[in-house]
Amino acid sequence: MAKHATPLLDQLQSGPWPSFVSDIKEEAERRHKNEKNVEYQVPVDVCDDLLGILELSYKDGTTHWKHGGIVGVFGYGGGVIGRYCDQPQMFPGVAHFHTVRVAQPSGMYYTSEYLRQLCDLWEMRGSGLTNMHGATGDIVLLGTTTPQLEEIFYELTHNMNTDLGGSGSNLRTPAACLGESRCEWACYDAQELCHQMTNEYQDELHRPAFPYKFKFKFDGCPNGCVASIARSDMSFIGTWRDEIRIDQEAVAAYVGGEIQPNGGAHAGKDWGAFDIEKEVIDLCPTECMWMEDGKLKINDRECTRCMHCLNVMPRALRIGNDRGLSILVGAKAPILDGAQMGSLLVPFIKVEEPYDEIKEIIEGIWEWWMEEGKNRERLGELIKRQGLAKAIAAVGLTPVPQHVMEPRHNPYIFWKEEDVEGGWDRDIADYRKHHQR
Amino acid sequence: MAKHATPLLDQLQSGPWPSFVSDIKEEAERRHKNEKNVEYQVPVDVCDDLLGILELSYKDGTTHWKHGGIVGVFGYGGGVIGRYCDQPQMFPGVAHFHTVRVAQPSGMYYTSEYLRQLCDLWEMRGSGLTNMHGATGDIVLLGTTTPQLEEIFYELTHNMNTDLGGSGSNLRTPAACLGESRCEWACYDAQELCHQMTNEYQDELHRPAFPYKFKFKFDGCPNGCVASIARSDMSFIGTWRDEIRIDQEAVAAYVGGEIQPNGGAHAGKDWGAFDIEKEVIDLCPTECMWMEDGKLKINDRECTRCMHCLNVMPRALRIGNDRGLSILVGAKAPILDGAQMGSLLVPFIKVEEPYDEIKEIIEGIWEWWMEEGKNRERLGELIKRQGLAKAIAAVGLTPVPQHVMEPRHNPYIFWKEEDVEGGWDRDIADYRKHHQR
Amino acid sequence: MAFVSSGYNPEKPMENRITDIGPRHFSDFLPPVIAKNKGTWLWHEICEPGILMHKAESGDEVYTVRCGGSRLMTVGHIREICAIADKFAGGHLRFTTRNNIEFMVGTLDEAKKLKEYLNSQKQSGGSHRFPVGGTGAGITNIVHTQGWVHCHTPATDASGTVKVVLDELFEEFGQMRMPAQVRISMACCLNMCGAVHCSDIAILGYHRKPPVIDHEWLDNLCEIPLAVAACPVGAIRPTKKEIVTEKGETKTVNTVAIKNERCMFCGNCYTMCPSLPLSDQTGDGLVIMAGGKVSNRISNPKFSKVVVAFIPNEPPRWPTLAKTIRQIVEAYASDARKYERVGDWAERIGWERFFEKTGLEFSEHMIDDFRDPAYYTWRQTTNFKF
Amino acid sequence: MAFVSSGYNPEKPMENRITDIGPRHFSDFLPPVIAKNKGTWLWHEICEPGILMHKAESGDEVYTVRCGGSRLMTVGHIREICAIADKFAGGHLRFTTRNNIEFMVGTLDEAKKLKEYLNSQKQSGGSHRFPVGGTGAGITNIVHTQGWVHCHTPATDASGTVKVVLDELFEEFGQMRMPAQVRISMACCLNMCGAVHCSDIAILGYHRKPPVIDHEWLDNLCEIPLAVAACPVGAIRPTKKEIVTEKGETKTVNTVAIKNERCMFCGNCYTMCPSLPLSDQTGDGLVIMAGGKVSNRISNPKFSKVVVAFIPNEPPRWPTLAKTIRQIVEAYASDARKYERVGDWAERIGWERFFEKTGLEFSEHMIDDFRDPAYYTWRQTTNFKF
Ligand code: SRM
Ligand code: SRM
Ligand code: SRM
Ligand code: SRM
Ligand code: SF4
Ligand code: SF4
Ligand code: SF4
Ligand code: SF4
Ligand code: SF4
Ligand code: SF4
Ligand code: SF4
Ligand code: SF4
Repeated sequence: MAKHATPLLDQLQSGPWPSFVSDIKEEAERRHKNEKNVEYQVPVDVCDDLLGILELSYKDGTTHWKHGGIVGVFGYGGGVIGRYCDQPQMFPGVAHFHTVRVAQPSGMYYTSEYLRQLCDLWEMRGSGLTNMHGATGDIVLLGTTTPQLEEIFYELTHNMNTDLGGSGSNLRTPAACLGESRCEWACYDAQELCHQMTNEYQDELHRPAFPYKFKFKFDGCPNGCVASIARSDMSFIGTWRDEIRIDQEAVAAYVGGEIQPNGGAHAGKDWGAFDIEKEVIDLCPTECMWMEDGKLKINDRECTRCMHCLNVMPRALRIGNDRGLSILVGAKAPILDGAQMGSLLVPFIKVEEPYDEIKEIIEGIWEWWMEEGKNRERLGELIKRQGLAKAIAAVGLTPVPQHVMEPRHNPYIFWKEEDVEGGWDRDIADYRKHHQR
Repeated sequence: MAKHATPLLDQLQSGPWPSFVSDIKEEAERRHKNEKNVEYQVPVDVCDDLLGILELSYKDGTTHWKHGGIVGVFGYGGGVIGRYCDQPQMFPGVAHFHTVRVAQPSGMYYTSEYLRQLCDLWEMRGSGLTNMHGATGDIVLLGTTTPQLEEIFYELTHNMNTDLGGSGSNLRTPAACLGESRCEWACYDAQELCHQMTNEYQDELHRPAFPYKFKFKFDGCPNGCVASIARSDMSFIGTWRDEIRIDQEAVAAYVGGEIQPNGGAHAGKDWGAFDIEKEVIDLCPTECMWMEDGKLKINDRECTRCMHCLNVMPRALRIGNDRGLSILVGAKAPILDGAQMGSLLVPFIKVEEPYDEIKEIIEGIWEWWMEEGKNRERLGELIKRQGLAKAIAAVGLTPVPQHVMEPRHNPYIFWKEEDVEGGWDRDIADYRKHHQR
Repeated sequence: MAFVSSGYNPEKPMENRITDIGPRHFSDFLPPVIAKNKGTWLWHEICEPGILMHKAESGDEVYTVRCGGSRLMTVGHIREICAIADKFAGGHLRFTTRNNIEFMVGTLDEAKKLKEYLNSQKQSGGSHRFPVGGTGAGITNIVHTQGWVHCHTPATDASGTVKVVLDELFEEFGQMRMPAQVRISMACCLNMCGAVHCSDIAILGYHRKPPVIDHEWLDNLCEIPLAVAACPVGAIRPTKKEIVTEKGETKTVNTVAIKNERCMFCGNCYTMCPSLPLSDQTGDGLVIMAGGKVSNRISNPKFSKVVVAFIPNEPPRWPTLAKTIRQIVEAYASDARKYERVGDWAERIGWERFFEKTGLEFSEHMIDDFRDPAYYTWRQTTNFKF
Repeated sequence: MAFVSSGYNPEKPMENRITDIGPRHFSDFLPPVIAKNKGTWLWHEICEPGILMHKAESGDEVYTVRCGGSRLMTVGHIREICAIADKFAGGHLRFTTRNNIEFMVGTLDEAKKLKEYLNSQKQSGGSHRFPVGGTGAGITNIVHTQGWVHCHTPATDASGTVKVVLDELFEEFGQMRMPAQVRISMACCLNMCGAVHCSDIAILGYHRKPPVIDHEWLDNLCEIPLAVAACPVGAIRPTKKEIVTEKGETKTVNTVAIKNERCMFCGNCYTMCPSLPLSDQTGDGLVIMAGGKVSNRISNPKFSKVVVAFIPNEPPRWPTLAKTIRQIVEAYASDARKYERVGDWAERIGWERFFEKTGLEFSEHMIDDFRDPAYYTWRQTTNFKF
């Protein structure tokens, strides 16, 4: 018999999609049974109480979690989100219910061995509830008590060779798409760069020194499978600057219907026979493709590497050989001034160990932001406030038309005094000599 | 011998385009000769001094006109721009150099008789210099003295049945394209509506009661030959809501090359044979046209009446029969907050005497603007400040998707208290009953 | 229960301390075929919904089976995943950026067997445990946030709303009949932890009542200047107020005053100050946004637009929400062109047609009025459809 | 010279006063064929540059001959126009919305004769008096403003800059070899009296020095609060200052202080207060904008964009200005597609290519930094051309 009746939540046990309610109920039962005799370090009925408090929210339509206090591990300014419920008497099992953010391996590949270690740890020292993964990319361990934090950290670092992730005004846990590990379009090793930058900047990740949070995300190509352009202060997106490689035989095979377009992604509906004109050439946003003598031609100079043609014909078209990445800056959620996507800062940069050029860009931006940014001002907001040109200057680049979709349409140019012949210091008496009042 | 040496201006007498310098010099000479024995009411050397002061500007790169004082005719708060030069000793002829704005006939057709009357008046009572026409649309008479203002007004009203135009925080002189008088695309009689609205609102035009200037412009169709969408607080643009009328024989004639596309507008270069697919169907922004059995078909429901196909084939395609106009509001130049184009307020309204529905819209907008607008706040700025929805409400319309290019992408919806169940008045004690601190 | 030490010594926190080691290097986890062929993949194809094949230069092939699940998962559930990995996939697996689970196997046959196995697993309540799908031009997992399960600012629940929408769209997860991929995201408040602002369809928790002020405690629990500065619309100012305390005393406190009619319910003040809670049973609910995207394919990334200004919270199954999203999906599926994302479709047909075809109602709330950029979303042309 | 009364009696201003009569009704002025066929026109064609033919339902045809001229014209010039109207066009004429002059005649033959006549008229300095053209896909008259001829705020001259640009482009006025119409506009300060903000090419007078403050007089000539309020960027504040007057006295005055580094030279303060002049020989000059349009044809109306941040004033013939505009026109003429306006062309090829093809230099000054909307002009995509 469940500790709390949850008639509302129970209704979420129906329907085909996996039910988190069923899962938590099963876990609650497992905890009570405790077949492995785990020495639970947090209340055994933590899952029951979680369901109980959630049921209450379902009933009264409001959350029952209070603002988190500041809890964490020694020497780190992040990695744990404190959380307390506002009805501890009713739900003592979740009176403390802190989150631990654990650094995920770049690309989120795991062995069952590693995950089981994590499960053992979390079963004993936490609620047994997780998010795989948090929206930033962390392994999110949901619900533990303050005394357990150092223990968890100790076990993670000592037994699992794994660190905490970020929270607070820190570098947040970076994330990457799977990139070269399993994707033909990766223009650089997104996983590796993500890992390297994470490790390079461990200090920034663990010890708050920034005006606000800061996120890195690494997309191997403009398809954006880790959505970096939408949600990272600094977004690294793979690209190339030479020619798309064309296999004309494969093109012919697509045209001949021997290969399914777009890797078969549209197989669930009959869209008719593949039509290269309609489906590729006409949809190319720059109109830089055409057929000539049965061969596909691309004017690569006009191509913006939007990926469409490669997506449609992965067996015929391949990314170029001169690869690197573009860096965009400032993406963020809407608080305070409205959402931003990343704005192009570095059109192209090579990705070469030891990544010095990339680090220079990162550090140039940070220096500027730490100098100029106000408390709780995201990079994007600083860029909006001071102008993109300032960000470009901060990393020592020259403004190019690539930086904009279009030049300004207002003529409100802020000239600097040093750019104007004769300076700004003028004497009204001189002026009045030629212009009476 | 000219009164002032003008070596710089003289260089503007070369080159093929008509030279205002030559023209003014010729006028200066005519004035001195005074063959008709005109009793000049302003200095005979006004043109010489104008050239003199202009030469000075060409030399020192700055203007020599001072802020205008407030001059005008009795009972009117506009129609005259006061102007004084800042070197009256050197150029006494233009010491006073006020502009008189004269209401132009809608569409700017004239008889030589009328213009000669105007010339006689202005030769005697002014500098003889004009702008045909000012950027707003007025006949602009450039340069007279204060004592002449009432005289000019008297002659205009008594002898020419013509009034002054607008200036100041008034309705400004409305203007129209030539519309039905000579254009096949006029969807309403722009000249007539312009004239009627000008006369209906003479009080608003002559007596400042607005927060700032206010402009009407009337375009007969979306081609926009009077640029109303760019420069009128209220822009009236003709349109229709039924079908484009198609003459299939004429279509065939275009296809067959018998008729030049676009009325021959591109005759100066060989663009090759007319290709209806490339030049019309593929360029239709809504993709709502196609050829079927040699006939041109239009899905009029999807047509946005952009005019392209009609422009290209004026002999084959004609505007629909159910005509009216769209009203857009808020266009203005960049001071203070950046330029605006008109935003759609009324998608469609019929143009029928006595224009009561149109007047209701105008007056609804004015009422709102006069209530809410700050001093020197253009309508467009008020709309930006309070939101387009307020303008829509002010004229009693219901918001429709036509009002926007896209819905808001920020979720910052300003709900009103009355829309929210239970209102906003809440008791913290109640809240704390369910949510401990 | 007895405290069990990990080895950590609270007396000497620095003893043996290991810090700043970051995550494990991913190469510890890659399946052998992935490690071997990394960086040399040639092409891929989707063999059937939920099964991807990648071909390497070496000639190697790897078959990936993808299955969905609720992101909020227990260690018991993870152990089951591990067991499947061990049984079918050499002990390896991965999670996708949209919280799906992927197992990699060597042949199509193995993949099909695994798919069958996964699809056969049910939970105690009868729901699927590991439904296979989420590939290609279909509807994959909904990324989401904490909601009432763990956060202090939500206007709705995350896991619950996602469950009901995915129940509604379940068959789309397992097939690929959409014109293009449809990415649905959920965030339970305006902080928008995720990419809700750039999703084909987004579900967003939204407050509609200004904060209620806990005058008695505010000055103790918050820094007033921070609370004041937090408000993006300047609706908050510091003030003094005479109050009757819970104990019945009359006293004058430092607190804040809020101009309610300026408030846009963003909750940023509450983030800074726990004495300004917003949440309310009738005030809170959902906004639906649509037409956003992240990829650069054909068109540039786009923001999602508000297409439904408010849907009340209807726990536990939010029927209006589920129905409305179905409506959008169906209109899109039947009208959009191949490769056309929701936003591209709306722009091609015009947003006036989007509302017509989806049957959603337009209202003033969808007309942008947030700061200067609002102007650029109004219609500065006569080009519109009746 | 003796004062001649019009009949107005200053003692009794209301005596016989006629007010609020508005303009003459246009029907007083329409040529008979226009009056007769008004509202029943069927189609038109451009017979040759500068000659339009309109066909009415009645079968009537009217031939319009259009000629250019400087908008700043004398009564002597107008009388000549009248003489031509009398001689060729039944005493009727009209002005276009771009300051051209149109005469309407009955046959193509008359029109051609008139064209020939007009093209043969020269001014004393040798310039054309009535060049025929300005139709179709060519370059018509440049609309402009007052400049140094009559206004108190210009940063350049209007009539002069227009004259030199039209000299440079003269042959384009008389032919139709452009991909579409090219509308050039000129405004001598940021007040932009005209549609410079929506023109294919726009010439704009621009100050680059903050106002110089006439402290001694400011409080007498201006209302300080209005001057302060006028500044859109809040660069002006009221202050007191000790000054030495022109007469040598030391005195403390109420005046304003300006944060120069915030100023964007808009001149709005000067509009409100004559004691804050901006104009300066080396500071002032020109900005070139491009890519705007007004018509709704194919694409929506668009704003012009800044493509040259500064060209110095080079009176009397502004050679750099003329050359730069020629550069833009030539790049456009040789690269754009038929029917493609300058802005549509730039958008199709990308602004990065616009700068390449026109040979104009890009600089930080073209990156928008004016308020929130600036963000929307930056590049939020990886879709760009190298
Ligand atoms: C756990 C997580 C949601 C989830 O369920 O996955 C989360 C949870 C919270 N986020 Fe977030 N954010 C999470 C990813 C994001 C993302 C997505 C991302 O990182 O890719 C965003 C959007 C991108 C961005 O950073 O802008 C995001 C934008 C925010 C914001 C708005 C920031 C802004 O500048 O607009 C806040 C508010 C704030 O910082 O005060 C916020 C604040 C919060 C807080 C700390 C609540 C608060 O107001 O202090 C939440 C704690 C919830 C809890 O009790 O656990 N969270 N947050 C995500 C982190 C898990 C992880 O580490 O993997
Ligand atoms: C004469 C004229 C220019 C011309 O050479 O044609 C003109 C001349 C002046 N305009 Fe204008 N404007 C003229 C049409 C315009 C237009 C075009 C239009 O009306 O279609 C505009 C842009 C549309 C608009 O209204 O926004 C225009 C936008 C301005 C502005 C900016 C207003 C704004 O809200 O951004 C100002 C500044 C102001 O109002 O303080 C201004 C101010 C002025 C002043 C009064 C100067 C001032 O700062 O007080 C100029 C007087 C010049 C003089 O000495 O004669 N003028 N002004 C035009 C009126 C002639 C006529 O009546 O036909
Ligand atoms: C596994 C994953 C990356 C990872 O590191 O985990 C992934 C993997 C692939 N993506 Fe992705 N994408 C993944 C998230 C994304 C995201 C991010 C998101 O949705 O949050 C995006 C951006 C979404 C957006 O634009 O809003 C994304 C946009 C694409 C696109 C662009 C599609 C488009 O029409 O715009 C492609 C190209 C295509 O589908 O042809 C693509 C293609 C692919 C390919 C075909 C790449 C390849 O050659 O292997 C992979 C299989 C696609 C499939 O499932 O049909 N992937 N892909 C992610 C799986 C998510 C899931 O479980 O459903
Ligand atoms: C006479 C005039 C109206 C008036 O009341 O005075 C006029 C008359 C005609 N316009 Fe216009 N337009 C006139 C100013 C305009 C303007 C306003 C402006 O330039 O300031 C515009 C908007 C410009 C813009 O978009 O920036 C304008 C945009 C058009 C268009 C749209 C062209 C386009 O490609 O976007 C057409 C259609 C066409 O050309 O096929 C058009 C077409 C026409 C037609 C063919 C209409 C007709 O059937 O008679 C007339 C002859 C065009 C020609 O000259 O080739 N007219 N036309 C104006 C002549 C100005 C001049 O002297 O050069
Ligand atoms: S972003 Fe590009 S490289 Fe990375 S997984 Fe997606 S398609 Fe592959
Ligand atoms: S990547 Fe995009 S822009 Fe480049 S050729 Fe392919 S479809 Fe065209
Ligand atoms: S706006 Fe339309 S109706 Fe008016 S003249 Fe131009 S084309 Fe004709
Ligand atoms: S008017 Fe424009 S939208 Fe309508 S059919 Fe013609 S080209 Fe298409
Ligand atoms: S979206 Fe809001 S409520 Fe949901 S987890 Fe993020 S901060 Fe909390
Ligand atoms: S909810 Fe947002 S808008 Fe409302 S008072 Fe708080 S910070 Fe201001
Ligand atoms: S643009 Fe400026 S300087 Fe030129 S006439 Fe208008 S207000 Fe005067
Ligand atoms: S010129 Fe404009 S920005 Fe500069 S001080 Fe004056 S009003 Fe302010």
